Amino acid sequence: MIEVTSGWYMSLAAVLFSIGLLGILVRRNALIMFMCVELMLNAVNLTFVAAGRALGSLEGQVSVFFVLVVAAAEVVVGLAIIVAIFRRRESASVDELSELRG
Amino acid sequence: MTSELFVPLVIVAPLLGAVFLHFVGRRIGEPLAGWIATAAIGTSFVLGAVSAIDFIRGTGEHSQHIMLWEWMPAIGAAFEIQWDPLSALMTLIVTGVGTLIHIFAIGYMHGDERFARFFTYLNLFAASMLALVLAGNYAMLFLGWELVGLCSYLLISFWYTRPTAAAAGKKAFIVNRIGDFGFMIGLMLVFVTFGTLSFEGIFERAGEVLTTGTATAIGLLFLVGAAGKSAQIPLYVWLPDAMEGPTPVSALIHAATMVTAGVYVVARSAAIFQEAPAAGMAVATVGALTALWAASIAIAQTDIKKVLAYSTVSQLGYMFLAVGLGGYVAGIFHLMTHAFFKALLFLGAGSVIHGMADEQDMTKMGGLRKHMPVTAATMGVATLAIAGFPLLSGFWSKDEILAVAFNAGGFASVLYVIGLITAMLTAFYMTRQWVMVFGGESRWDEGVHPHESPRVMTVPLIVLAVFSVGAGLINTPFRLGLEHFLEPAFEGISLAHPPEGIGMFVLLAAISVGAGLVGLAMGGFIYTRPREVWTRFQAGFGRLWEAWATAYRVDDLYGAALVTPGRKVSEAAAFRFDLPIIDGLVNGVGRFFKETGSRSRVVQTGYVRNYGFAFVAGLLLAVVWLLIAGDI
Amino acid sequence: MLTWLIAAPALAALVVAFLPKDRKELYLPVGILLSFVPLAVAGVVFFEFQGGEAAFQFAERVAWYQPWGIEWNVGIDGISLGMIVLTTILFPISLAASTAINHRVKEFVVSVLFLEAGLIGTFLALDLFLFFVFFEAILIPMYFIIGIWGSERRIYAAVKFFIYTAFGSALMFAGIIALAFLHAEQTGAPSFAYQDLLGLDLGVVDERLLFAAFGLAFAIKVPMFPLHTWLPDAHVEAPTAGSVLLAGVMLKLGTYGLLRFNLGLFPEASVDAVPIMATLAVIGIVYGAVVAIVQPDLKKLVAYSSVSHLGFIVLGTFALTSAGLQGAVIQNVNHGLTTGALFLLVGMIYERRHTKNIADFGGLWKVMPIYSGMFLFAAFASIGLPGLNGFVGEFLVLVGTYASLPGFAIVAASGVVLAAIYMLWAYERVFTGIPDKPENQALSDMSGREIAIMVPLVALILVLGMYPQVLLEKTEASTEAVLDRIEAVTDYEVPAPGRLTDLYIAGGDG
Amino acid sequence: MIFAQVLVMPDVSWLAIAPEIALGLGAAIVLLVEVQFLPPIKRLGGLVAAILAVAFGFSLWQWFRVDDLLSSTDNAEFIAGFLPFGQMVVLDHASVLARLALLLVAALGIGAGWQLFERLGRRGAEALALVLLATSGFMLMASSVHLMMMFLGLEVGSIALYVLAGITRGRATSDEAAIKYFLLGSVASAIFVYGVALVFAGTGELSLLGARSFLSGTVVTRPAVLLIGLAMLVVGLAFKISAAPFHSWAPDVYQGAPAGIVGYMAAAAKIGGFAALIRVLHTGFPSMLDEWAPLIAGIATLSMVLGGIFALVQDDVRRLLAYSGVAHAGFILTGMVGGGVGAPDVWFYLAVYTIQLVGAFGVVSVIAGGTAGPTPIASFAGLGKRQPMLAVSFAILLLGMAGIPLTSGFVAKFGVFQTAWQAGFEWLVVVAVLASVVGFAFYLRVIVAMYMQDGDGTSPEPASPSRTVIALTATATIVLGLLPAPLLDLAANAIPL
Amino acid sequence: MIEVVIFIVVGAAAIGGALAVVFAKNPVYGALGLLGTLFSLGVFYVVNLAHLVAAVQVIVYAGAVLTLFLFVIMMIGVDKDDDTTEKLRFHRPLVGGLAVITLVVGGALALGGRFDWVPTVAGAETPPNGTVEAIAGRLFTDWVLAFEVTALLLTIAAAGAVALAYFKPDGSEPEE
Repeated sequence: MIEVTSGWYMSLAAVLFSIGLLGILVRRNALIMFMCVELMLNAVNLTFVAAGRALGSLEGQVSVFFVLVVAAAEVVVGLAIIVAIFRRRESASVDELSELRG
Repeated sequence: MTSELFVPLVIVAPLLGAVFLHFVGRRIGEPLAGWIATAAIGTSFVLGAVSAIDFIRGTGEHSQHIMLWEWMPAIGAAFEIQWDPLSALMTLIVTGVGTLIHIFAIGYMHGDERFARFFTYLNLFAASMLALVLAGNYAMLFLGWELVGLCSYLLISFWYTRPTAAAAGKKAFIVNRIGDFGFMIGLMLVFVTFGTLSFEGIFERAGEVLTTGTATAIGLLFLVGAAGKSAQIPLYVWLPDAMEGPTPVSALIHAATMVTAGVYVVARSAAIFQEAPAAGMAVATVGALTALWAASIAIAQTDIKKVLAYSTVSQLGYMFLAVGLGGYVAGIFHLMTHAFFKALLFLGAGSVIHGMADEQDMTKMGGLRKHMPVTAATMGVATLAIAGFPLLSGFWSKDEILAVAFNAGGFASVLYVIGLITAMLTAFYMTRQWVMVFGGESRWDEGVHPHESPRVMTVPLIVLAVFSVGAGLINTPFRLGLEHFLEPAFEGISLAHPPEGIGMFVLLAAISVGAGLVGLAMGGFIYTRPREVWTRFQAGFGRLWEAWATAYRVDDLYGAALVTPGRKVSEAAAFRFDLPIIDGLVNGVGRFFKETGSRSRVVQTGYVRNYGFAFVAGLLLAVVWLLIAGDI
Repeated sequence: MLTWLIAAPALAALVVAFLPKDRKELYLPVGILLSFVPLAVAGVVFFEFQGGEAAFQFAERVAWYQPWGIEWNVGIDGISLGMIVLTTILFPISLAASTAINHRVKEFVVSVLFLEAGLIGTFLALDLFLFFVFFEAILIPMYFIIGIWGSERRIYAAVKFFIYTAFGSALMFAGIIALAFLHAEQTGAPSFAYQDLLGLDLGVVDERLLFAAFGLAFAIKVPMFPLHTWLPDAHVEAPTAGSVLLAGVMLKLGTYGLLRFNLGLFPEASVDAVPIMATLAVIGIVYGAVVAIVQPDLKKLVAYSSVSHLGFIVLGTFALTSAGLQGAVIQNVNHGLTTGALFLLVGMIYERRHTKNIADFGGLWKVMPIYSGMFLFAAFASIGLPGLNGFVGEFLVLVGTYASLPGFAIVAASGVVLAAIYMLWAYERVFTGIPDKPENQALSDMSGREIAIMVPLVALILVLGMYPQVLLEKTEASTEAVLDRIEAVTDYEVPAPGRLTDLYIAGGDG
Repeated sequence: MIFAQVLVMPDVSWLAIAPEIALGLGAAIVLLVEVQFLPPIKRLGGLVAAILAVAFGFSLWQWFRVDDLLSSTDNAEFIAGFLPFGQMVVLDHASVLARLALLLVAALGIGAGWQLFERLGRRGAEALALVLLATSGFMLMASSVHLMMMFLGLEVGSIALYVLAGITRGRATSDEAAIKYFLLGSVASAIFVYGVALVFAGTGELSLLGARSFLSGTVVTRPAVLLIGLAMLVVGLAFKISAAPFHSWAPDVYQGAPAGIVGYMAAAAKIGGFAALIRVLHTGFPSMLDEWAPLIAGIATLSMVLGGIFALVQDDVRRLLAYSGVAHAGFILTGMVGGGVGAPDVWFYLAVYTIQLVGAFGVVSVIAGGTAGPTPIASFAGLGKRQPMLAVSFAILLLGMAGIPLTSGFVAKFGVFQTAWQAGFEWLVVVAVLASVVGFAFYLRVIVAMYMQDGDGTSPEPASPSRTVIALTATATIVLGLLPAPLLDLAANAIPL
Repeated sequence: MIEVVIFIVVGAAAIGGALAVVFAKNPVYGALGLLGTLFSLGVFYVVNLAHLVAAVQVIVYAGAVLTLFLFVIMMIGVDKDDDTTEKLRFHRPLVGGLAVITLVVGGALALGGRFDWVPTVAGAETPPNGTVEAIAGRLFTDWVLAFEVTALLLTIAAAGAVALAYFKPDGSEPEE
């Protein structure tokens, strides 16, 4: 009888986190990259919840709220930046923002 | 003790003269500057003579050490005077001949714009030379040794606007330095062997401390130094060039005094050479070979001073032959007589040059005896003296050397034969010179009006001529005055002597006088004839004469073998090695970092995902690292 | 006393820095005047100094930051005494020789005075941390001196000088930390005090590594072959005062450091390192001289000659004999005087002709007799003419070296011959002959000021040449103490000349 | 049932968070005053200065309070004062020192970049408020002993900095800086918080103290999760302190962001990041020193080498300073390989470096005219002649950063090096001393330009707050180089819990 | 058993959604993928007894945050597909390399058997029940400071958004 342990969830979270990272590495649309960050944060949340269950601790779930708040704040600022850029250059591709290098 | 006060003053007097003239000489001008210089060295002579009275009388101590002040106590170096008969004799020669030459120079340098400066240097030289001969340890001796080199440099290149003069001065100093290289190593060896450089500490213990090996090493190293200073094979090449200097300089430094310093050092170090017969034999051999070698070159020279220069080299060879064989008295004796007649010859030559308006080529002279009678006569005396004409000074001293060589037997017999040949050659080239200058018909250039030199020049000539004639009498087989005088200085040294007995003396004297007369006759016979005769005579020697005339091209050889390659090495080191390789490496390191930076800065592409890549790669690395460190 | 000696130039620099802007003509005179203060203090120290004592005198020790064990720890002994005197003498002279500096005079004077404070501090510091502070800090003013007031390639030279020497000292810094750490391990508290560190028991490996770390720093500073290439560049580009101070004092930090720290702190490793150090020193002597011969630039020639002369100092140091050490100590001073004099003279001709190229000159003797005489004097001092100071040092070094390393001494002695070659050849080309170049014909001879600058140097060259006891009697106890310690700590035996005979003769028959 | 649950309030220590409160309230006041009264920016500046002063006063009070607490015998009082709020934050010397440093940096940073705030017009108030908020965030980060608390502090600080980076909207480079900083920063935050989650999974604790006691009481047989989590925490913080290879944002952001604020951004993030890093490693995982010390050493090496080499070839002073910041991160990390014993040295280094950094960017800001203009090295040419005081100050600051003796930078370097040596990382010290030589090379380039090259450019006169800040920081660099003892003594107390 | 099924089905959805985020050329599809993932995670939260978290996940994340995303996407323009060709020559292979290393490390950990997700600790037998009361009990006691700090965060977000994105109606800068 296979039982789903919290390890399963955490493994899934790890996969999701990795996918998120992969997205950062291969995409150049700021919005998509930002969504990938959200993906990573969600993976973290899943880890928190699953670990909390396995450990019998509520702290994991509480932490999720804070991650959520942070994510929300980031979204606000991040989207503001993206909007500000878009208003000037009509593109969300960060590749066009590569004057600073070397 | 008067000598304790006087002897230091012997050095101080000319030094003061030099300092005084250095600062005010230009202002007091000609001829006062010259007279002041003369007074300074004359004072030295008087002081020296007074102090030496005890030695002459044979009373009092025979060796005195006068400590002035410490110099480098760690190696036993101090300003310290050793006053014994040997140094006294040298002092008297230096100051005596020096005084005469000073007087002569007042006339000779007449009109030179740096008249006072010339006497500054001369006085400085006198002081240095006196420091050399009066030194009580090798360090101070070396001080004098080098300072006379400096003065030689200054005086040779006195007419510095002549490139040849400047080059000659430099050459003299550098060649001397090469000799000093050996001398210095010798001194180091002396120091490690004895723990001091003081004569007192060395000579007293030489017998017990030295092994033959060490003594030989020291002796040979001293020979190198002496060969440099006294212009022996292979380091004699500077002396002929040194004739670029004013003639009084040639007389004083490059004939009478400085160049004999090598002989003096060997004599002074007799206690060391005593332990090293091989080194002594090396000295003698070098001397004999040099004597012959230089004499052969002298035969074919046409420059009046070059003849005398090679002659000096040759005569110094005699002295080396003597001291090398242990005939210190003979060597010093010849040193003294040579000082007189060679100084006289140079001064005479100077007088001729002066009278001929700076002409030095003998082929353009001739018949000067009518115009310059005093010069001709005095030079004639000197020529006879050096040729070993019986009863003149050169006869006694040269014969003693040859006799010593003969008496030493063995290999020295070969040296004796060489000396004999040299004696013949000497007579030949000196006669040749006298005849070419004063005899025969005049061959002057247009517009030359020879005239006798002023009194201030001729008087020293006459005085020197007197000594050239008579000085030999102080040490004859019949009355060994000099030997007795010097004996205290060579205490514990077994001196080499001529064979005993009047019969032997007469026999040997006859042989050498015969050799001399042959040379004299040949020279007189050929060079009184018209020019074509000489040419035919010279042509008879074919290439050999050519070799002699060009001094065997030794200068060219040295140039090709040492100077040019040396310069090439230096250039290679500087421009092929130092700049591109060593410095290149340094700059290369700097460039490497910059290059690395410039090349790798493209990594920073400006693309976020690219940064993310570095980020994630670093993360992975950190994770793996920790996992490995945590031993998972 | 010593604190004031260090502080005096620094305070002087501040005074000059706060001089009003509109009194530009005052900067240099005030600087020169104030630079006599340290000279006076140094004079007092010199005459009060007790010759027979090996211990540090006038010592002062105040904690700087206790937990790290760093201290304000200064003192003077025979080894540093000469350097202090040399330093304080050369500074007024180089300032006085800087009238040609015509822009940013204030900054120049301030830099020079700070440099003096740093140099004095370096020679007096007995706390290794403090020593390093000064050792490194002096790079800054010198860097500015070369970089701002130098000639065309000054920036290249300044940066090279800075980076090269800083690189050298980097590892020494690590070494200093290591020493303090070892002290903490062995006694419980870290200490950088030279006096304390002498008592450390270093393992063989540590000691060798530390020797190497310190040695590298000093070898670059000296500079020893093959680490010398910054020197010609720095010298050629630096203004006169810079060259004088660089050659006169700064290079001595290297030799001083080797003697004080490498020999003092790492005796065992020093004894082991003798072959390497002596070899490099001898190579430096010969190589520097050989390269100097063909240098087309007068300053470069003198610079390479410094490489050669400093080789003697290093050789004397690592000869590990009394004569060698004494020679090294006094040669430190001597070289500062002679090379200082030479650089001053080259500077004077450069001010007149704006070239240092030997080929541009010729026949100067005719037009500038006093100058030529001075140059000749300095050149002969540099060649090592007995009676002048250069000889005393080199001869002591050579004789001392022969006692322990005869082969090295023999090769080194050839440097004396080569010195004559490069100096006299250069002299011949510059001064003798007829002044055939029109721009050389109208040159003015030395002015009164210039003569006044040279006179003290000339006098000292003579005094030290004729009566080096002035200095030697004060240094002897200290150099002996170094040797005594080496003998006490290692199985090395200082050779006593006079006892040994045949050891020094290859194939001797004894 | 629902209401039967009794909520036990945690220990509350107002003093422990008084500076943060002051700043938070202050930020709110600034924003409200701005909206309500539209005062001239100078007034707001005064207000901000007052707020910072109040916070500074609280922090000083805290410092002495900590001494009292440490000497107190009452355990309950001690816990209540020392670890208030459910043991989420700690009131120890380390946290107070961080506060003091941050407040100082904030004050100096605002002063140095004052021109920028003036030019921002009405948005200047927002910028000021954001500086205050960011400061409070980093303060919390430095004082937290709870990973989620630390994460929150980190985010408060970071998000404020993202905004500040993009606050001059006119320039493309500013946008670019903001978006790059934001994206990479978010990724770093995500990685950090994933690390928190993994540590939570691995130990069951979010509190660092809890984690420590867990690790000391339990033998973790399979600590892989914990180790990965720790690595992620380190990486997340390494990003903040711009250690290689997590540094790539720094040059772009430093160059693109408005010059007036970069100094503060860089300095505050470094202080916060290092404070947190010490906290995590020393408070949370001292037992795993053997595992993480080599990792830190590796990052330090990479930072010093890469930072140095890249800085060598930069043409823009801001990029140069950014890469040098990377190298400095490496140097500071060098002081951490020995664990908590190195904390005083790290603190000292941080303090002097951030002061220098703010001062240096003050100069850059003057040259760049306060905003995001380019600042090539060439624009500094001849500065020594044009503005001698500015040039001297900048030279001192640069030399201080280079670590030339007689500047504070040297003492700081010495401190971290000797700590590392004592910790047995001799090789790291050797690498570090060599890397500092490379450092000389690039700092000298700027000095060369200022003093040894002639420039015809003109540069504006610095505003008086900038001038004061630049002079102060330069003076501090010298004074702390000569008399480092007071600050060192202060830092010596600051070994975190 | 039912949990296994849920895990597999919902987990597949989550991963699918995530992959859509990464690889969808059109941002809208990406956003929808993210939505799928978020919902899936909500399901997992429920399974893990985190009821409040699940609710908040759906309401805040899926509801608010994602809406905001979609809004911005719309504003920027839906019709544009992203250009996904890679300009950097070595980038993709390098990223692939990283992926491979990650897989290898992960695989080694998973298969090596020397890996525990969580240690055994006391009290783990009773999984926590994430009710509103329970969560609130934590939030308002020990976490109260953190809770307050979120206020700072939101202030920053508000102030920041205004500072960055507020333009006058005519699109010009407020003032510069």
